[in-house]
Amino acid sequence: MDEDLYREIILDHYKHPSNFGYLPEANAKFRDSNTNCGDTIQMEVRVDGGEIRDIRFTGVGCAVCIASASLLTEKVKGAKISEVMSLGEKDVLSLLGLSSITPERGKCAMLPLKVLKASLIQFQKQA
Amino acid sequence: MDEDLYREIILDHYKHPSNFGYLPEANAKFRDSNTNCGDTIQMEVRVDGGEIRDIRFTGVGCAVCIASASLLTEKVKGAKISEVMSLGEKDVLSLLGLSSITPERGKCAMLPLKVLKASLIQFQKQA
Amino acid sequence: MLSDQLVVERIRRDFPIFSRLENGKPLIYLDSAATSQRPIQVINAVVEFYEKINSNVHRGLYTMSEEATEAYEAARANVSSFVGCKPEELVFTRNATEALNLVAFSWGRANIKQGDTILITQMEHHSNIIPWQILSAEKKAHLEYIRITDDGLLDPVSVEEGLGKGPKIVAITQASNVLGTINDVKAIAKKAHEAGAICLVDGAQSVPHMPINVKEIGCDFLAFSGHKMLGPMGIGGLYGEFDLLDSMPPFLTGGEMIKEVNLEGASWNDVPYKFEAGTPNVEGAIGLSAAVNYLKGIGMGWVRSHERELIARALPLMLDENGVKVYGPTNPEQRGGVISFNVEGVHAHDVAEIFDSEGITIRSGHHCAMPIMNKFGIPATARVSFYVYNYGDEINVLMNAIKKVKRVFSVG
Amino acid sequence: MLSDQLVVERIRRDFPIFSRLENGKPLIYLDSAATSQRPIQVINAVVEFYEKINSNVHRGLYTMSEEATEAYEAARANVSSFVGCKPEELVFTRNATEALNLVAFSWGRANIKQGDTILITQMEHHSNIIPWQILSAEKKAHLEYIRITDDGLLDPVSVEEGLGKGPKIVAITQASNVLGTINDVKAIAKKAHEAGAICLVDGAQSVPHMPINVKEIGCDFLAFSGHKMLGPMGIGGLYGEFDLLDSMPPFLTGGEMIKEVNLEGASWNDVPYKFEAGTPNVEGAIGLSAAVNYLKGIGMGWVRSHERELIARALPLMLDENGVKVYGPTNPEQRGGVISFNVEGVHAHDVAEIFDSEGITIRSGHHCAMPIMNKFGIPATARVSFYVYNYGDEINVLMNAIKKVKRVFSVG
Ligand SMILES: Cc1ncc(COP(=O)(O)O)c(C=O)c1O
Ligand SMILES: Cc1ncc(COP(=O)(O)O)c(C=O)c1O
Repeated sequence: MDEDLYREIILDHYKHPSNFGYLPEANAKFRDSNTNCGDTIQMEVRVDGGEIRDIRFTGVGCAVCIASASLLTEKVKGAKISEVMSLGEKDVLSLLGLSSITPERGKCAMLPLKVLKASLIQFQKQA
Repeated sequence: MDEDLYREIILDHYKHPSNFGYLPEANAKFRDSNTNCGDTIQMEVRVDGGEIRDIRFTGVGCAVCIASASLLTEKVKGAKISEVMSLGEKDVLSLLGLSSITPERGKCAMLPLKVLKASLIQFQKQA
Repeated sequence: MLSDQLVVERIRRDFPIFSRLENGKPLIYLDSAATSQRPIQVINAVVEFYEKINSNVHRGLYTMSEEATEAYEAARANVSSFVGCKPEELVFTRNATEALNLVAFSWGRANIKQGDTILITQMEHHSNIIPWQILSAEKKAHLEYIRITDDGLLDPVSVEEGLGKGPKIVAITQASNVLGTINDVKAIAKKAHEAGAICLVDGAQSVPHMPINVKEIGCDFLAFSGHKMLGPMGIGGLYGEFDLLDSMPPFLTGGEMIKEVNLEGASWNDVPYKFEAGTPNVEGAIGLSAAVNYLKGIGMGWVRSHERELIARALPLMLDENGVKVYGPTNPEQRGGVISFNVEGVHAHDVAEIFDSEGITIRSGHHCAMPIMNKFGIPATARVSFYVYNYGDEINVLMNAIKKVKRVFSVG
Repeated sequence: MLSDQLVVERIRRDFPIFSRLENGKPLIYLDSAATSQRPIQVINAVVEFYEKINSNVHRGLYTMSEEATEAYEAARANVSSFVGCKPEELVFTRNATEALNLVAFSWGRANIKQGDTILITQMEHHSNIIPWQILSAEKKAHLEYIRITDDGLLDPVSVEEGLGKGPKIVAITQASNVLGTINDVKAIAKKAHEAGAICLVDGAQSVPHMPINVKEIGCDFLAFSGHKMLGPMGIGGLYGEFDLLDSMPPFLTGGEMIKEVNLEGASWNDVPYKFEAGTPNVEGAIGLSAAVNYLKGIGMGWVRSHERELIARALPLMLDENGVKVYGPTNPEQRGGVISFNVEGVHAHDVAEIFDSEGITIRSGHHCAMPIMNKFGIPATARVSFYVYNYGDEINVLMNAIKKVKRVFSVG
């Protein structure tokens, strides 16, 4: 076990995730799962003028996945779509306070960003 | 190599097989091949009153297969169907003057008897 | 008689993997339901094949190839006797999944017609679900599921309902890889036949763990995997009743499985070769045969009772542990050596990860059995599974690891 | 630079099999086209997997399983780079036969309609014939064959005729396992595309013996077997162009290849996992990757030129030998390391058996290529095939064995 995975910040955000729930006024929405592991994340986003006005998520997942979603939604609120699109694994790890992660666990950590980006891409296509 | 396989008797019958050819008055006939090895034997038999009146064979095969067919047809001419049905691997090997044979080569040696029996079974079903 | 502990110690010496550390701790391998470890006897059998008689089988007229062919066919005879069938009734496949697909493609496409019913259960592994979903979609047939009860048993009412629909085939696992449930496949096969159906048994989780005889069960097909029974990966088996196999069209086609080919068409080789297209995994078959010898040596009766004892010890502890939810039957007699559980408020991934920090390897996820997850309304479970090399003391480490999970997440 | 002889001597030291005697004589292994031998590096890679990281791949959240997953995916990356494609474009199969069947079942059933044409050649192995015969019978499509000339080359007129029929797919071997013929698959792939067809290359006899790059060839699929290229049995590969693979329905179904399953249906995993149902042959993939490393170490350029030299030496001797008929092109440039022949008046079996008495292992029979046998009006041929561990002196023993055949049968 990477003991880092169970540091305070991750456990806190796992137990008390920020922005957990639905967003009725969302105009961008996406849901995806990690094959074979049962993690599912849905992102609901309100985009106005190319900016993320509000964001909420629902889903089930391990501590890393849920903490990642919680921290990510905190970070992107108010950000430009282009800024979100430029986020990568490094950014997610630094949000989580981790320096590295195993490939299998990496998929858990990255799922929320993957879903968020997919929702924005779909939004832009429809616009 | 089993040097026995290339003794005089086998080579002789391979080069000058007895009863090689077609039998226009045949009333029992069967053809089969050894999977994967290209040996094919066809037996044509004239059965009268439960006895093998005449027999001929055609086909291609290795020395053991052709010699076996040649010696077998010599042996069964005039025999009762029931006698042919009771022949087995031992009988074929003793015709060939062999005390044992490898499984792969055994298939070559046994093909003529197998085909002969099949022709007789078919004949009896039709009768 | 040796005590169980001594037998296990002797067994463990045959498994090189146990000299490895997991996270700096002695390896406690509790993931045999996913894949088992290999004893040195199996490894040596494979290496010996490579070094002494490696060559392609059938058609070889030289000594070495005849030796390889004999070894391959001796492996077939040995493995077939292990499940109680004739050598011709055993087709070597890559794994249980391919064996199940073979039946769905070959028997299924020849026999399932529009409107027919295929009966499976809600506790099947995906490998015994999806081939039937695809077949029934293609043929516009009905796929029906026997429901399971809250304690993970087949619902007897649902069994009768399902059979009442006049299925053509009943495809059922003998032991669940999630719930541990052991199904009475002998009774099911009998009822299936009475209802005019054939019966396929998924033996992936039973053949490795208990004495099996297909003629005694009375099933028409049995699928299993070598890698779950101490054998190599890449090899598995399908038992099929001879006349049934003989009547079926081939599945994969190519070298080895034909009698004659011309430009217009081909005629098929005899059973079982008809179903073994291309160069087979000879070394895999030989390794599997060595695994069978190993299991015969210990005795399948011992294997079953050893696992039952481990379960009888672990199950009550886990059931008693606060904040731990255990799935499946509570009676060890009804169970194979598998326990699925969750720690409340903690995702199964996190359980597995924390277990790993204690040197315990377990699986977490849906275990390729999503219908079970849906039935219990959960995304995943953690799963421990026992085999011949596990012993009672490991259960203490396991229970301590559960306590560590609760500590880290401040739950329970 | 080392002389060829020295290189071969060094290579032979890596192959434990050569310490075995065949019929009391040093083993001269001339049957690599059926299956190759394994160097100790491959054997060790498999054993090391068993002993150190053996566990199931994907989904495992413990260290050992992550190591196994990494090793499996590293094997994929290594093997894919060996044939010049991306890792996602490489599906692990049991052998070339399964790879070819995968295309015929998945791509074929989704794309071939009544009246369509499938174009193959008269020199294909059964594994690249029968799947197309079955598909065309099922779909009422036309299966057309490119004819071969008397010296075993594709007839250029027949190539054009075939392409003129507007085939949907051209499936062709890169190197014939009987005639040795090397086909210009790059040119064929180009013509196939111009004619609106996709192009599948059977690389079973080419990938082991010459540098291959699928992007350079421009084919859409390439099938090959590990056991013919120093790797284990039970593992092979299918290269498929990414978008094509992505657009295809799955073939075998079950564990590992799905995203979600409920009682009604399932959604598929990403390429290449969509095509790898059930527990894969992890140790096989790792062994194949070790074989690829071994071949990279010698250099595929060297392999090709080594075999060309052996052929350039053996072919004229055999062509000159009285009573011996050799099949296939007479120019070594147009040939892989395979020579099929017959001794007049002697069945190929007997040739093989007498060769064996000299310690030489060769294959005899139809080599799973009956259409070639029919074309030449023969039931069988004897076949010698060379690989990295063969050397020039063995050709002398070979020629003496031919003389012995003639002596025993008093022919020639
Ligand atoms: C040209 C060719 N294609 C396909 C195959 C089939 O290979 P495998 O038996 O490994 O599936 C062979 C092997 O004999 C071959 O020579
Ligand atoms: C009940 C059951 N059936 C089938 C399978 C599939 O086995 P394999 O992946 O070896 O094909 C498994 C393995 O997880 C299983 O547990």
